[in-house]
Amino acid sequence: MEAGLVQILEGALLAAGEPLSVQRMALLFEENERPSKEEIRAAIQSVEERCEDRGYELVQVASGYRFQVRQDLATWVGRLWQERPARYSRALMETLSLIAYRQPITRGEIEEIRGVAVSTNIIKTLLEREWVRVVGHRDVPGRPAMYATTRQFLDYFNLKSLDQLPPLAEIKELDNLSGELGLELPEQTSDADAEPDEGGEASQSETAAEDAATADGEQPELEDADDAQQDTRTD
Amino acid sequence: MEAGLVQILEGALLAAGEPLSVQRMALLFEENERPSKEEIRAAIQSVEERCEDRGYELVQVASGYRFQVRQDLATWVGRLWQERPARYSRALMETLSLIAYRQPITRGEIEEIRGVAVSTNIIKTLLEREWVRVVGHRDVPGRPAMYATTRQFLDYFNLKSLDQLPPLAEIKELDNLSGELGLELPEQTSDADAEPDEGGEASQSETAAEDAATADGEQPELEDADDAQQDTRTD
Amino acid sequence: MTNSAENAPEEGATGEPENPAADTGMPALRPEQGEMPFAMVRGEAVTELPKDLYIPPQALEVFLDAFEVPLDLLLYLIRRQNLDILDIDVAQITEQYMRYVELMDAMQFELAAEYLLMAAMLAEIKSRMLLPRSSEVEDDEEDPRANLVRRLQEYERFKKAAEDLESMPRLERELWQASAAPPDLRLERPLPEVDMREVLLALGEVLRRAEMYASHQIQMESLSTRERMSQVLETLAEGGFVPFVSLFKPEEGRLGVVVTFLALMELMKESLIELVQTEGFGPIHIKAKSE
Repeated sequence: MEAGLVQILEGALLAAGEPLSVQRMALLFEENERPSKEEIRAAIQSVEERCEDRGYELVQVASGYRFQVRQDLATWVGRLWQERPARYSRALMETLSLIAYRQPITRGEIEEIRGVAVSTNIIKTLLEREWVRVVGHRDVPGRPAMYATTRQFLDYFNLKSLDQLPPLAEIKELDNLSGELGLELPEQTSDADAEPDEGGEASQSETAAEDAATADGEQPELEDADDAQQDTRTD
Repeated sequence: MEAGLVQILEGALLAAGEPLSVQRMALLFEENERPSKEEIRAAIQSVEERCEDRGYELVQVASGYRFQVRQDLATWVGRLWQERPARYSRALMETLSLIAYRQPITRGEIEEIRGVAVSTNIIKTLLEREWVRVVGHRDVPGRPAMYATTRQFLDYFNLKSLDQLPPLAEIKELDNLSGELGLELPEQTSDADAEPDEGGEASQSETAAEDAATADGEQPELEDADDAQQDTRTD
Repeated sequence: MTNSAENAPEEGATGEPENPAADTGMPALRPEQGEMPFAMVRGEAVTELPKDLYIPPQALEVFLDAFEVPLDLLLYLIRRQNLDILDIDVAQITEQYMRYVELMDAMQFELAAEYLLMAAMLAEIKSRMLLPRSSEVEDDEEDPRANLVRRLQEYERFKKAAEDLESMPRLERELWQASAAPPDLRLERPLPEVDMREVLLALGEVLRRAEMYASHQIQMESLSTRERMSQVLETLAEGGFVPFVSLFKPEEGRLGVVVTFLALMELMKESLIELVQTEGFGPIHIKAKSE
């Protein structure tokens, strides 16, 4: 048995227990024996091919490559643990989605869209999981933190980049609003209504901001991993 | 690709993060599909054989089977966790500089100049590094040791003799000095910041090691982090 | 009890009864699907949201929990009429919504501010739509529902995005990072690297600080003298007397002699050495004073 580049990478990838970047793989070698990036990439290719018919595969995620158990084995492998995988409330997932698709975004902006306050616990959980981080502060009164997703978020959801998230649903044009109250809108108003969705967001946001501000209040602190009961309807 | 017994065991062994007993492997299956112990053992045999020429092997330990990275890859795999060299605290650097310029000098004298206590750890570190040594004891109560620099100190800094150190007058012109050397003055508050600003190989691998450490969640402790705390200076 | 099968993403859509008391690892409820189960009332699963407005009072709390936010309830009400959001019938929706809100109230349900706010907004839209429109303002005035519709659409996008995200395979649920035990490692920790400039900077800092203590006078002899002082002390460290002349090395030349002499003077001044001369013009011996 030879300790070739392919074997070394296999060993390192399994020992690391986390994704390894090509850069980090290169640092497994002393300078004088260090393979080139191309050699490493070629070896990664071999490592990948050698997974054929195995219970695991090599995948690339945001922070690098990792061996990962094949998804079609989840039924059996999941039985290793008595505990169920952590569940996240809908409030948390909606907040996470907003951060993922609209980053950088402040808590206030999330609240505008969701129409309710975002509980502190949700933000805390997302930060603790290192799925989101603060990337700056918006230059408005109160200097609210702006949140963005992290590489760990992408790794966790098996993604290489944000591009790989499912596309957001299109917003339909508003020009076919037809009154159900027998109040047909005159034709000429339609062009005023037919705002493209980008343009529409601004005015909508303003209104929602007022709403959010009015409704602003302390949220009940609930366990995030619990069922979806995050919001204020119980207070 | 088939999700056969062999693949399921491979996946489970790699996901488990701990050895799996035959019994536990059996429990991955619903009762009606559960393979016999003999079937499992035969599959384990296959899993083992499929490791030929790989960077890992299946080993049996007291509590069951586990995948393990091949021992002969330790050299490379170990570099995943190679610790970034610690940094000396500023208290240590100041102590060292005083010993160099003011030798032979006792700890008390160093403390007098620095205005704060010098921890035993600093002296110990410098003695262990063989950069300083005791050259005698002052004939005062307590007979304190007098410290001086060593030949190893000169060698490390590539000096033929202490003469080659810049004269004190230059050092007092600190601003000029740092200007000439293109140095940023270290922050007052941080003992670990005095980093040479060269973008060489060393700093590059340090960065990578730092990343690794961060990712592992275990930041290497500074060797004399304690010292930094004992250094009661507040400026 | 196994959970893996239930974890499969497609399970969320099959509409099997879910007992909310048991954490099944399933994706969250999707209340807009009329057939989704959402409650247990007196031991019986309520597998459908009511077609009419009546819902068993005991189920109300659970019912409302199925909705993430007031917008969500609104979306549900609209969907139940098989209407496109764009065809929203504000009057009817408002009525239904208000009846839910009243029902909450009747149950002493602590109403979330957001639900009331939404109710107020609906009422406002409704009243605006009922008002006769003057043809002059008509051009500038958009449909009163437009803002609501935009909010609903925007919310729905992210509600959908959250559902998509929820159903994506993720670590520790459908995916596991593969890992193996590392080999035995002898980890050596490299010693810190130090650049001479760091030493100098540190000294400069000490001196600058020391200057603030007026009482300190830091006089520094030339380094060669200090170095020689250390060397002499080391020579004397073994104890006993050392001949004075043995400390001088002719090969160092005149400068070396001077440096050694200065070092000896300094050592004397600091009371670190003792000079002994037993007779006039006899050999001088030196000894470390403390030894």
